[in-house]
Amino acid sequence: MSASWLIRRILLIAYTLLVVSLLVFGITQVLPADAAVMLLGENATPAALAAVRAKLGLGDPAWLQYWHWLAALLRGDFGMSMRTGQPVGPTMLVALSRSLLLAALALALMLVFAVPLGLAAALRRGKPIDLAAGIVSYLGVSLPEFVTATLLLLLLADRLHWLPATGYVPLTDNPVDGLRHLGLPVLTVSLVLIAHVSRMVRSETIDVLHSDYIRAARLKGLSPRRVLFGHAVRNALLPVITIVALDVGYLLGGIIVVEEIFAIPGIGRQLIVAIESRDLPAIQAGALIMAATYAIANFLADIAYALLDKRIRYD
Amino acid sequence: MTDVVFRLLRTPQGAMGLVILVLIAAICAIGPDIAPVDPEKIDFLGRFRVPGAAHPFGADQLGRDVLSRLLAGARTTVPMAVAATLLGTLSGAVIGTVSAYLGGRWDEAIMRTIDAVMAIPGLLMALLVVNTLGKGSLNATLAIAVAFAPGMARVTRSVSLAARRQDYVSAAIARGEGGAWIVFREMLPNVVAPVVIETTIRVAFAVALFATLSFLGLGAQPPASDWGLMVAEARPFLHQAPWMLVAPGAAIALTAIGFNLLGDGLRDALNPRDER
Amino acid sequence: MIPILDIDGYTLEYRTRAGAVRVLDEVSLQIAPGQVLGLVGESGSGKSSLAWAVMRHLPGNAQELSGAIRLDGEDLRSMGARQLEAVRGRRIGMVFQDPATSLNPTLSLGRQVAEVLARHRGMSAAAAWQAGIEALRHVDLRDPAALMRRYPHEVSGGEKQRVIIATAFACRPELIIFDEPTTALDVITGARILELFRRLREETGVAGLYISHDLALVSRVAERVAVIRRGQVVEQADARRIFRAPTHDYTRALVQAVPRPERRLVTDGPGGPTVLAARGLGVAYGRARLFGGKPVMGARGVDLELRRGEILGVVGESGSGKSTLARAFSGLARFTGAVVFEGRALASPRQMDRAYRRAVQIVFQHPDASLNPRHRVGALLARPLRLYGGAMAELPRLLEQVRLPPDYARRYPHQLSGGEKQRVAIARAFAAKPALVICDEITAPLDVSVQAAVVELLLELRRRHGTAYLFITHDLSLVRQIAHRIAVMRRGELVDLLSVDALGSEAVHPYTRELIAASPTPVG
Amino acid sequence: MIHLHPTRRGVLAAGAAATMLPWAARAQTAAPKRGGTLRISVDQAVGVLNPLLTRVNPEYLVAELLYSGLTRLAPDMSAEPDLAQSWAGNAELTEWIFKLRPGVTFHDGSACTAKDVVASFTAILDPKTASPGRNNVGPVAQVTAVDDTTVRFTLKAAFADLPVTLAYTNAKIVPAALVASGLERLSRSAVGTGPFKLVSYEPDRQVVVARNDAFYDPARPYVDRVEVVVYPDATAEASALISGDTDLMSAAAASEFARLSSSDGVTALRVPSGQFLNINMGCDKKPFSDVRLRQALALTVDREAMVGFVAQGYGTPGNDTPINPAYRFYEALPLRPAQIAQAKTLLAQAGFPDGIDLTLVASDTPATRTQLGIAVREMAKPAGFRIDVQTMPHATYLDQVWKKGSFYVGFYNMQATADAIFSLLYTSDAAWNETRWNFPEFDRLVDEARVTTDEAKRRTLYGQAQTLMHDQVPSVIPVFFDLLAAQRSYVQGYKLHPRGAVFRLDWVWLGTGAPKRS
Repeated sequence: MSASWLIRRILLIAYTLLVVSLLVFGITQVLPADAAVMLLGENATPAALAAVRAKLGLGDPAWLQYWHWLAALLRGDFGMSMRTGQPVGPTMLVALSRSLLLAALALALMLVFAVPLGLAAALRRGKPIDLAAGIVSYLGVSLPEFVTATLLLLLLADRLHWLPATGYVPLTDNPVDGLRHLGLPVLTVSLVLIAHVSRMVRSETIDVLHSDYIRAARLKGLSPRRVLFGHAVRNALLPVITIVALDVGYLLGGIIVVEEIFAIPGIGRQLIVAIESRDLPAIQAGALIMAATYAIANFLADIAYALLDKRIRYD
Repeated sequence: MTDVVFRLLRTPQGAMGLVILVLIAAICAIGPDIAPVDPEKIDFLGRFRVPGAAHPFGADQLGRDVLSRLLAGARTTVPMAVAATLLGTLSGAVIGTVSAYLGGRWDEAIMRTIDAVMAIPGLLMALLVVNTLGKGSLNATLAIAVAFAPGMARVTRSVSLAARRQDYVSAAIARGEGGAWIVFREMLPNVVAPVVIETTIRVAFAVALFATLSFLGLGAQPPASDWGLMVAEARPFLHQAPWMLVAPGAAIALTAIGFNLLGDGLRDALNPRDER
Repeated sequence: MIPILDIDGYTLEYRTRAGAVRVLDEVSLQIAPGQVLGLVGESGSGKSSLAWAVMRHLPGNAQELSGAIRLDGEDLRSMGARQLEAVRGRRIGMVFQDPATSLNPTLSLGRQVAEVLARHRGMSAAAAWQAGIEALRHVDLRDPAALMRRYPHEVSGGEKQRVIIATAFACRPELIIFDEPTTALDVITGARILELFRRLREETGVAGLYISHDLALVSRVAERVAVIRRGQVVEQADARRIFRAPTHDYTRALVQAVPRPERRLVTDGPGGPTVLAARGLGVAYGRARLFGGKPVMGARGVDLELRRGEILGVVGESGSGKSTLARAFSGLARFTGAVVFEGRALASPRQMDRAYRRAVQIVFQHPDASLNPRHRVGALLARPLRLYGGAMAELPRLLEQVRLPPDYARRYPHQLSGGEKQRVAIARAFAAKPALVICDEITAPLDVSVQAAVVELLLELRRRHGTAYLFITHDLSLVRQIAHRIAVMRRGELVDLLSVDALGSEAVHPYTRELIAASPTPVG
Repeated sequence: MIHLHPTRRGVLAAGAAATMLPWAARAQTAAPKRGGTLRISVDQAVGVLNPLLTRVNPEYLVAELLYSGLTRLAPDMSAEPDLAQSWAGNAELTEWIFKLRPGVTFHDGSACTAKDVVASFTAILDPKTASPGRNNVGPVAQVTAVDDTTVRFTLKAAFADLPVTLAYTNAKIVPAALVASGLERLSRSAVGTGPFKLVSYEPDRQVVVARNDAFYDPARPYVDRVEVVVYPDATAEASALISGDTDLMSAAAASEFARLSSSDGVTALRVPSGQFLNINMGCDKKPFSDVRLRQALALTVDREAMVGFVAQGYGTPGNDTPINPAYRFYEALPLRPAQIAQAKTLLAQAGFPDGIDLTLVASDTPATRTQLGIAVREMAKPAGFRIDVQTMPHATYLDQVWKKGSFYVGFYNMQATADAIFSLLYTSDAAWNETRWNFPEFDRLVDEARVTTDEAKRRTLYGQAQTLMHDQVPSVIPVFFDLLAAQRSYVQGYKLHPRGAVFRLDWVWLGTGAPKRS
């Protein structure tokens, strides 16, 4: 990992954000109806609309609005929400921190289940456990999250009363209650991830188990256990890092639905509300922060990969 | 072509996937005609009717026959998902192939931009597009296509680059073949297989994504009998009439599984060197 | 005396969808203590299956029908998994074909050496590490302590193979199985590995089973040689004798096929006008990137020329730039300097017109890659005819010319054997009626007997059409049989360009001399 | 000058003291217990904190906790004292005097006087503020302070309902100093005179308020703290109440009501309301300018069935007027039955013997708009109506269709008075003249009723107005919704208010069995 690689990688993130900012700004410009209409709702009179539009700066030409927005952005100012009148940046970042907590827990849960499941399926290829894992993962990737979320809610909250149905309690308020409230959303999100990643682990493991060096390790007289855990698992899991980083994109998307259902005030729900209410600064900030999260996650994955896999050298 | 089907049938996943999809295709073709009742006919007394002789899959909140809606809805649900995927694939494939063909700085610039676009989660992209264009199946199709295109561009580019590096392409260049021949006759036939496989699997995602858009109120609009919309409409009545959700949910899952299986089967069947 | 390894009437089949395939048929072999047995066969002969059978590492569809495999009198076949673990690596060591894939890329070399010692000799981790350093030192690796901490991708192929050998010898086994240990290595590196093996053998007196497709090489390392064909051992004899007096027809054909520098296959001299020349040719590789990136040199300052009907051999290790040269000549790489064709100096691939493309044809190393898998043979051959003019009616003749039946035109490449595929590639090159054919390692993936036939075919085509060849290879013995002149490349530069007769003289570059010394020539 | 207290019984009296309110006395069977935390769930974000700008029920709820108005709306839709202790109008009903409660302070400790009332109403009436209250507080021309505790409202026209319309959700009193500085502060913090003070505000998650010890009524509020939590998913929200995570849900979806009713420890709440869905037709343009076409459509609708389809049975049939039994001046006309044959005839007479193709626009919020569209489409089919239902996002609907379109689904909360709903939607000068019906006779009836104080006479006038609407059908009003909610059984003193936008949580207390919440 050379300094020039790092610089290039950071430039790429900047480029990503520039493209995303242009794209999102462009889309927000052509969204039908504007924030003034949504703000005033059924009480909008032309005079009131004009007043609000002037206050929100919606009258300026698009390029000027973009420039003002970008300039403010570089100063760390994302603007004010048209809906609530609160500064968008802090709101979105707080929301992001909640989504990231949800995502991190889901990833952790995914690793706990997906890896053993994938390994077991690979080792017992064609056996009942492999088939069962296959069916589960087909279902996992096929069912939309809102269906899995509903089924889980029905089972774990309504029938068994194991987990609270909805709501969000900050961990700082009450860690136990906070975690319990995250239970259902984390399960929902991780289910899809488990389905996807366990398949990847399975196929990677099968590939690795067929490799020459695993054969060589076996022929050195190492026990099957040692071959598996000393040689195979590590190599099978390395490519999964990249997959997981790419899944962050899915994760952030899937979180949108899950946050809506389980009332997690994360960035996904902020975005839905922002889009519905045409809260342009919030849409722009939210999308940009999501894209930045994705880009940074991939950057970190690259670094992690390089640290764990000695073959990779970035220069 | 026939030998591909033959080989496909010999892989267990391919055979199963094909059977499921042929069934679904048949429903798409004749579903509306064999629907026992008008799928939009409302029936005040029949609301939330439990599955039984009159309604094999029960009735919904307006007393409409779930089975009939399911049969009629196949014609919009599945072709829409396929169309969205094809559209996304096609545009992605064009971008990817062009990028791979141009190479050099152009390739770099295109791919970096594609990477940047991919940083916006697919669902968010779809949400933005649908809100811009207005709701409805057609716009949802476009939105999903837009959400799929960058990923497909990436896949196509990488297989195109792999194909471009093959010696048969070198041989063609050394022979003095024109660009069109190289792209269409040498590269494309070898690029198609992986792209087809990827496309097949993405149809499954598209079905789920459509349903999610419908859940968020942005996909197909009532009174359409689109499966995703049926699931979305059934969700509030889950405690009251679970069959409303079970039938279309199972149909979506089955379709998605069918396409997934077919994709996995094709992966094996479309490998020309794997002749055993 | 009990043989170390005693294979007795061993028969093995693989169950496939098409039915049972017999891989080994009543094979009986003995290796006495301290003896090395060479097992020679072409691809598909069953030689590797035999090694897996000895290691008790057979695929799931294998079925052992009869016979016994005894190690020092103990029947390996009746051993349980636990017992076998104690045999593998401890009593039988194994060295594999490709050192690049046989070492776990994510573990340090030291760990991979030390784990065997810890496993079989019950050493503590620290002691195993120390013993590992000693083991590496013993195989002539420099600074073994530092090497232990490095990863496979950080060392050369030769070093990797030495590490594997050190691992195989670490537990002082009774038997070592070598499965083509030098095939994936450069000639010079391979020769040094063989030397190492010879030395270790002398020191430890270990018995060995040496598997190879290369009869010449085997005859230099083994006392006895067994020739295996389609699962049957057709001849087994003393290494010297098998070369001088092969008894079986197949053995005889194999011996015949081994290239011998002293047996020239081309007798006429080069003549006629210059077909193609390179003037200060250089090629740079590199990827254009949005943010940074710099080019790498593939070849530089190469001057050479080819006359009509001349065979110019180009030798050098992998990465020496010999294939780069081929890519420049066939317009696949941008170059500096000039390619001179029919008196015109061409400065870039763009200037290579149709006449040039027709005159200069290339055949690639792997026919699997160079024949588009989605086109039928007929379509593949028809293309140059369409491009450069020629009647479709020529198709059967083109196939017949490379000794393939005309109905092959309807087949897809994957329905052909490796040798047949390479013939199709050659036929395609000759469909253009070229003045020069660039052969880029075209015999490397082929079995010896097939290789000989392909070379013979090339020479016949040359006789018929007066074609010149730029013959790129790592096989010095082969090139000495057919080339008029030899170009030696090293690190992108042409270090020697001399007549084949001058190879033995004192005036050659030291590197060339090293190459000659490393080339395996059969004993006898 | 007469004193007016417009209750259903039409008692003419000065406003009673707050502690003697009839409803409050009725609701309490045991002595209220003080203390505890009430957790109430709402289904939408509390996006707007500024009480002059609130637009949706959760925002009204929070505004009500933090602010007071001059009057507040009792469950029987009468005005009861809030900051104003008593009021009186002049004989012509063009001028009203409100006497303020003395010694009231804002949350920041400053005194609340007539000056603040004047400033608040000036802001509400200023178009630049864009307060929804501007159209709804009545025909107020000017507000002046007579002295520190007396405010005079001068009206543009005679108006009998002013004390009720002043209880409008946006008519809250804020400090004059904040009005002068531009009201910006009120979008982040709250300075009111309400029963609770703002503790924390997070628009999309939770709003927490704590007891205001300086509230003008020393007895109320009963609970120490209220947490308003935002649960946008109806199923999850109901599950949270059932599991005891919340104490009260402000509104329950019809699809969850049966489940809530049958759950242990949960009391489901239901009250008939004037909330309705309608199909608006542009009466100013073809084809809906033809009354026969409108009548034909009205005749296709099976109203009893519609209650089932759209309200899941939790509602009452509508008779094409916005007034139902929940209003004081309801006129019981015979319910219009579905008569397809007659509808066909009318349609033919209107010039469409072969049927007619129409596009009915429905916004996506709430989803019942679309349900209504689909049901009407099917019901009208046999009569020759071929209706295409087009759903669109609410923002787009507001921007492009609402008040402009000629065939779309409307949705309205109950208003406090008949006049409010008529002059909001159906008179020629209506704030939201959706149908452009512009019927002079109707305008005259409504105007006359507005200045009439005689109860019986008003009833006659409003009855005539309803009959007129029923015959003319400017919009098809097929169904009224019951308001649905649910609470844990230990919650005491909560009564579901038919207006929908009124909650009165200061009357709520926690009985035995309530969980301890910290």
